[in-house]
Amino acid sequence: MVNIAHLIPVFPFLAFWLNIAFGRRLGRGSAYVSVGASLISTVLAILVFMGLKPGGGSYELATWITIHDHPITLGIIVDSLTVMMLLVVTIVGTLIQIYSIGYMGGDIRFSRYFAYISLFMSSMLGLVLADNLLMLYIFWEGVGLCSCLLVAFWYEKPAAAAAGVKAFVTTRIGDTGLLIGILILLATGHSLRFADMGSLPGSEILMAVAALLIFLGAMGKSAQFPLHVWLPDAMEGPTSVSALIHAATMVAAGVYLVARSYVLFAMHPLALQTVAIIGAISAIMAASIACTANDIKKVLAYSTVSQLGLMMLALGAGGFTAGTFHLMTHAFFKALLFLGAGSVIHAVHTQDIRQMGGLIHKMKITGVTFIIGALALAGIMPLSGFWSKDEIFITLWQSGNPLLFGAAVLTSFLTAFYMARVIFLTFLGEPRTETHAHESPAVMTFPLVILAVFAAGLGFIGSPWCHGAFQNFLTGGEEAVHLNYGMIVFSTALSLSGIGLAYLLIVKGFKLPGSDCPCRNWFIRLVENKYYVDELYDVVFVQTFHKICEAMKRFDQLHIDGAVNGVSTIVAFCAQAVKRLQTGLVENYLLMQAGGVLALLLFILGKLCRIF
Amino acid sequence: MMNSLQFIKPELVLTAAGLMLLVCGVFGLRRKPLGLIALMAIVIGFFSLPMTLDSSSMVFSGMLTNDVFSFVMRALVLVATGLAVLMSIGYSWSDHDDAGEYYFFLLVAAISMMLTVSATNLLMIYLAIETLSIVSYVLACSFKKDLYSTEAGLKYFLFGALSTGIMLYGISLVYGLLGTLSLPAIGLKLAAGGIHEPTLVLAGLLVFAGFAFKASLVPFHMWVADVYEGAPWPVAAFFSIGPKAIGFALLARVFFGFPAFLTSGWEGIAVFLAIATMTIGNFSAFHQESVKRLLAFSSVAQAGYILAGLAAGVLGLKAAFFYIVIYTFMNMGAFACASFLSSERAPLESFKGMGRRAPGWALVFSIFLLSLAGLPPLAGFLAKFFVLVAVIDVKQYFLATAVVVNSVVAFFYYLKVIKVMYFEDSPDSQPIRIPVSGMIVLAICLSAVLLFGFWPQLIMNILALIFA
Amino acid sequence: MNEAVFYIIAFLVGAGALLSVTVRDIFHGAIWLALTLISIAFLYFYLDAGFLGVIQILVYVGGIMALFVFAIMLTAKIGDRSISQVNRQFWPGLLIAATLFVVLGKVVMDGPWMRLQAGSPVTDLKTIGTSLVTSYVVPFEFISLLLLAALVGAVVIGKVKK
Amino acid sequence: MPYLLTTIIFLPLLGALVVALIPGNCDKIIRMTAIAFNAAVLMVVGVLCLLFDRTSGSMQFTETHPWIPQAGIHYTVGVDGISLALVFLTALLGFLACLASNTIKSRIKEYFIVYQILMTGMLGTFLALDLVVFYIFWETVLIPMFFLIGIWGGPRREYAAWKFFFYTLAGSVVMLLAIIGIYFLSTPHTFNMLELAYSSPLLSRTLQAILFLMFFFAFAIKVPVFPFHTWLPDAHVEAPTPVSVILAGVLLKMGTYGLFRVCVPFFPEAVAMFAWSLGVLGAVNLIYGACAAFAQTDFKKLIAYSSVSHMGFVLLGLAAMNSTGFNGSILEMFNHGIITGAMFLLVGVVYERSHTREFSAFGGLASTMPRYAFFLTFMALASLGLPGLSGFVGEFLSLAGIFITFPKLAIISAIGLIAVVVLFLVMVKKVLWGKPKEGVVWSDMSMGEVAVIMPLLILVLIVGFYPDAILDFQKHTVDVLVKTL
Amino acid sequence: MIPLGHIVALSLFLFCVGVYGVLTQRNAIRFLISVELILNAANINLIAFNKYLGSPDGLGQVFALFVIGVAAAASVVGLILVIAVYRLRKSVNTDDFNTLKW
Repeated sequence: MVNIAHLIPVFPFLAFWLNIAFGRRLGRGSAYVSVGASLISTVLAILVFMGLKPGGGSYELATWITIHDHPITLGIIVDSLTVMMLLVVTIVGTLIQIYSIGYMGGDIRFSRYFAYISLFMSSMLGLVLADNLLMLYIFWEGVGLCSCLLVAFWYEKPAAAAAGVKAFVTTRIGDTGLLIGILILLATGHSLRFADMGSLPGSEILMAVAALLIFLGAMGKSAQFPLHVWLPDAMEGPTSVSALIHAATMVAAGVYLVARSYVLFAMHPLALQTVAIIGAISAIMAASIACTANDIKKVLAYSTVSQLGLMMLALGAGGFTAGTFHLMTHAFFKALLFLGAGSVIHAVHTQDIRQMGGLIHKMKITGVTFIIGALALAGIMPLSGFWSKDEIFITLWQSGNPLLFGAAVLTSFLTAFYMARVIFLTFLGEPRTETHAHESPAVMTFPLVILAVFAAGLGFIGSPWCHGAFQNFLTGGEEAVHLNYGMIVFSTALSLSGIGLAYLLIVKGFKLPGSDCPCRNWFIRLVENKYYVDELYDVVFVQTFHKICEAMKRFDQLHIDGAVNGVSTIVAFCAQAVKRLQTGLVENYLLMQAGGVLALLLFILGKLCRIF
Repeated sequence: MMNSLQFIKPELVLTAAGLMLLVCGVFGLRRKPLGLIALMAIVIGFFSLPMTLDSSSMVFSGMLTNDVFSFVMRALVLVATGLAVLMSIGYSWSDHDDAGEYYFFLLVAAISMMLTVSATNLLMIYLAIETLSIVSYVLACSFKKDLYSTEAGLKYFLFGALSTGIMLYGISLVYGLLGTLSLPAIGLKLAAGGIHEPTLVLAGLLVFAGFAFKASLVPFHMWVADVYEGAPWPVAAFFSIGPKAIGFALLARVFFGFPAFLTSGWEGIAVFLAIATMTIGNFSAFHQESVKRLLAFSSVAQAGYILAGLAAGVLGLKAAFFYIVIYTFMNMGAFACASFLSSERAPLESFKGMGRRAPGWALVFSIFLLSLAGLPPLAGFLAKFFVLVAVIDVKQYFLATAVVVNSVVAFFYYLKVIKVMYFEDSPDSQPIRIPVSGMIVLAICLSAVLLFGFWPQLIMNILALIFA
Repeated sequence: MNEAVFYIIAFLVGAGALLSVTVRDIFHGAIWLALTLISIAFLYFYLDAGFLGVIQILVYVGGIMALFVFAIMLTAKIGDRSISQVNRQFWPGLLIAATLFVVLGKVVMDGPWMRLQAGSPVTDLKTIGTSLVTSYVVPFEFISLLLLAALVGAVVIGKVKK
Repeated sequence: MPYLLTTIIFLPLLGALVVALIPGNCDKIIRMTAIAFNAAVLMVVGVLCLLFDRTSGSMQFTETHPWIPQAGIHYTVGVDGISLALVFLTALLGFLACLASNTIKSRIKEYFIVYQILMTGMLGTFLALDLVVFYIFWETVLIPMFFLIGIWGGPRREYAAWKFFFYTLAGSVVMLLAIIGIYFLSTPHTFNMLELAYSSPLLSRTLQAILFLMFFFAFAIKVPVFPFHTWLPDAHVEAPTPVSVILAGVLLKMGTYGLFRVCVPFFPEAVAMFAWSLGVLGAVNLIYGACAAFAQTDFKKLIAYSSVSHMGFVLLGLAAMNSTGFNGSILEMFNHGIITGAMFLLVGVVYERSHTREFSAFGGLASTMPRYAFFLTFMALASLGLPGLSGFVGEFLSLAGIFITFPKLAIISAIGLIAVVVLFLVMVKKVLWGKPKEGVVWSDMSMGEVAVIMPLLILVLIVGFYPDAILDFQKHTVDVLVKTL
Repeated sequence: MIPLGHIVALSLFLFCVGVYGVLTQRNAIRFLISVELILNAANINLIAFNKYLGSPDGLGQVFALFVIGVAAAASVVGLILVIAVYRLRKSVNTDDFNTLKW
């Protein structure tokens, strides 16, 4: 059954073309096309999962192209990591598409939306299935494109359009690294297959550089510092898109890439360390920003950056299973959170949490599921987030690097704090503004419920109670996972203290940071302004680029074209001068003639005299 | 003697026709029949040319020679004159009588040119050139009540008189040095050696200057533009092909080719003059607002390319000859087109919108201009190409560069005319009618330009004969 | 004796030529030209070319000079002597002529003619006559065409239609 | 199939003659005739592709007829993998641009005559195997182009036409000198390109270098290579839409084709000597073109400069001096022809409606012209090298090739590629996104316009997904070429 | 006999005076006078060479004869042209004839 894996991306791809070509005629039907395709993919993914043999395998469909006399094949890899990702993508994707039927219900470009989503699904599934870097790169760009198109889906808003461009360009910068990494591997090892990554013939340093460059690609996609700036802006897109692409799947592709080429990283400590450090910085930085953000989607976006950082941190510290486990659980609860947020926005038509409050009374299902998701994110036992985070803590603790562990702890604490803050401000307390909020339709709440179930329960497959079924599935090993009570207590206490701090600050009247807090100081202002990274980039890169371009345009017109026109001017001038020789006076002509004879005479005699 | 008379049969035909024209003119025959008589004479002369081939190689005790070169050049001269006559028949003469005399002069010019190319004696050459010149002065002055035409005639005369004077002085020195004026004898004397070289060079240079005047090489070209502009179109067209071809034929025969007169040392001067001629010709044409002047300077520049061929060995001689043949047709075509499409002064504006007013003729004109510019696959390109091949073969890279740079510059003004014809609209949209004889001229020239462009063998085979 | 005759003639030729192109009055110039041409005729006599000398006097002095005088009378206003007869390029013209003289002179003087004092047989009239109808019959016939063309040309340009 | 190539070359010329014989006021008949002839050419080229032996790397369908044997000039034509792709491209774009010529409203007869002559010139250039014949066809292109830009062009058409003409002419006369030079340097003297490919590599390094530079100058102008590129924006912008398509799609390829047909086989040592410089020029082209394009406010000018940028890849692939790079380079030529051709068609679509090309006049077209938005976005993505579309394959192969030879250049170019991405995304943003302008009611693309661009879109997809569709044809030729290095 | 060189020097002088006259004189008739000087210079040469070098067919004299004839013809045409121009412009000064230029 494994050999049907390549069919998984095909159906969404067909759905894309159907919707693009006949979107207007299909009308609302296009949603069913996409959801249907997605469902088929889900079923196929499950079939593949069922038929998966231990250790997995790969097969080749065709040779795509030959580079340096080595064929790059259209290969499919099917192993546990792939299958995990397949399931996450198809299930979350299907649910979100169902949700979108309600969420995007009134949009004029309804079918176009589903077309893009289908294309995204197809690319994402292809990315997961690719057995070599080049194939992965192709789909990698595909998902990037869909991300861009969907972020800019409401392109009438200038902010959305700009965000779309920013998303694509920023990730593209990372992708350039990936591209160069691929070039290095091609030039030295002649193989891009993940299976061969452990045995590439290149020199140590070159391979480390290649690994780092690949990681650069992952950084762009997973919005890791310093390439994280696009993700918050990407929230301009529809919330369902944020849920699918910018929370659950695409942004996790970076983590997936690192996990997929983990052999390469594992061989080079430098690469692994870099992954960990970047992850740690991103995690803390994004978490701190999330604490001060007031836009519910922005909070979630920064939270995503932070959690992705955490995964990177885990991977970098050697926690292959920890990172991927968190990837999986995060996909579900973060999708849930976004969808919940979408439901809220749908109801109150604002994204500012300061204008919300007490929504749980009006939107019971949304509220409850959102809180489940938030708690899972905050890491409250026994929700899924707890288990994966716990795994990360253990890994970091075992890696013996106190700084990295400290970073994870701090992130975790901040996570609990800002999620609690969101819940207190949004769902609890009293409404701060007049709203006519109401519960969303069933087509939207149904996915919420399903996702909430996953968010709550999925952690168990990786818990000691299941004997670490997930870990063993992933690594193919038979190790049992033991309960580490100390860590459980520690992390629970950590989360609770974060929630407690939020309670103190918000419910008990301490002024929250971000409103008119008297205790504002430079640090809070720094955080509030997202560490001025955007401003810095604007000055250093964007404006410089504009200036360079303008300068080149001017150079082109003034100097290069000036030189060309200058030549013609010179010729024209000379021509004018020569023309003036023809004075019209015959005596001048005669003078020229006689002078010419004389000159020729002197010339030829001079030549002769040298002979004599 | 009969043999010799047989040789000058075409000339005799033309002479008889010329005298007849004078008489008929006096008796008031109209312009058109007169032209037809002249044309007929030329046609008869042309077809009697092959008969002259049977003659021995030297006729009139060595005054004239009967070689392939002279045969072909005589044919070319007849074709050129014939085209000019045809063009004159179709030309709309205003304020001009004396048609009989006009055609008489053309025929005399043809006779003198034919004698020039077959002459092997400097005395004969001098006489023939002088005759050609005198007739040319009168032809240039055809409109004797016209400010331009008379000025052209006088300028031509003043310039020509000095030139022939200088040439004559040179010939006299040659005589003093070598004691003979017969080219074969000169060749023998030179081969024997022992001649005071500076004097020889001096004498040669003075003769060269006289030939260069006919070939309109810089700095002996100053008359060209003024004379062409002042002279009637058919006369200007005739000047641009006939006497010029003669100039080159003489240069080739006396200085660069055949029975060698001062064979060595002329390449340096030729290279220098070629560069100067094409450059000054092109640059002067660059800004011209009158198409007639533009074509005049263009013909100067073309002379530069031909001279470049002469400067480049045997291969170059072939190329130059090829060029002259092609040039005769394409330049004649261009002049004819311009004359029929526009007025006597032919300002550039008068060609506006010609692409719509007379699409066919505008196209033909464009083809001639582009051929002059050297655009493949027209004949003009091949001509330039062969010249370039020859020049590069003798490793005159600077000259080669000058040729190509000049041909780029030249494209500008040729295209300028085409541009005006096609890009700009004219207020006047009246279609233009071209007389039948004009059409014949254009048809001949066009077919030659296309035929020689696609099938250059025609000339190549003749070349093989000449240089056998 | 012989030499002295030559130098006298040479002086006359040179001075006449110089004067003919330098005197202000064009009419006087023509007179000086006539003197020069006559002197040249004497030079021809001196060089044993009597026939040529006669022709020179007949054609030049008798024919061409008359033409000149007519032309001058027809065109020049006698009173405009005040206008300079020299154009704006006097100095360059003089320079070129002088340089030409120096250069040509140098070359010719270095040449083979300087010492040549030959006494070859005199060309008599019979030789000329024979040559004209044998070796040079083509030029001889051809020059008639030339003269005819020149004549017709002169008539065509000169005649004024009423 | 004797005379197959000759048929291809001269069929358009026959078309020109036929069009010339039709009375000038029968617009419709003239149009249909021209289209029919172009379709016929396309069909014959299709037959050629079918008959072409893909497993061979040598010249096929060669024909030789003596033309001027005295001067060693023979009419010799032939096709191999490198030229086949370009011939197909020419025939295809020629046909499509002919279809798109319904925007030409004035002087239709002259237009199609000139257009057909242009086709002959281009096809002949790609098929000629004798340097003189090659040169003749090369030059034949100039005058038709001069007319097409100068008569049917935009407001600054005259300037653009002049500039195009003289720039190219200046290059080609230098080439003429080099052609004659190589004739005399070869033993035996010959103009035959196949024979020269054997004899000229034996020349000394210095001679090779000189001749190479002379040829390169001509080709560099046509490509165009920085700093000889300034004719291109003017010419492209002023030319009418179908002509821009031909100009960008085919004419630029003449330069790069020349590099592959002449420079590489004739002067392998010189190419190796200058490989680094070529690579640097390629990188400069790539980045400079993209940056200069980015600063443009004129839609068409932007596309024009982006062509400069794309041609940088072709140079990079060439500088790689290995089969990967060559394959990439040649494929990039093909791709660029298709993509940029389509781009110019798309610019033409809005120009037809708005009669302006300033970005400030556009915006929000995605709302009012969804079909247009799809095509423009698609082609922009293909242009910026989105994997899965054809542009990527060529660029990637070029980069992979140059990476082996000059890794630094490859890295710089890869980074420069970001500028290309920014360029096209911002273009899409400016034109398609944002609020629709007040009072702008432009109809969406008509079915006719879609039909013209559709084949290009399909080709972009085919090549993107299955690059061997094109690579198969050229692979063996490239291998042969690489072996001679 | 005097050396041939002296005669040639005389002709040379005549030639240069002619050239000088041609170049510097503004009167067209004076131009013709100067041209006559040049032609006569050549004639002196021809006759002197004929005398000193000796030629069996008297080429020098024959040539000189032709030159005199040609000179006459040329003068006629030249003077007529001057008169034709004079009729239209009332001037024989060459610096007035610049209708045709550039």
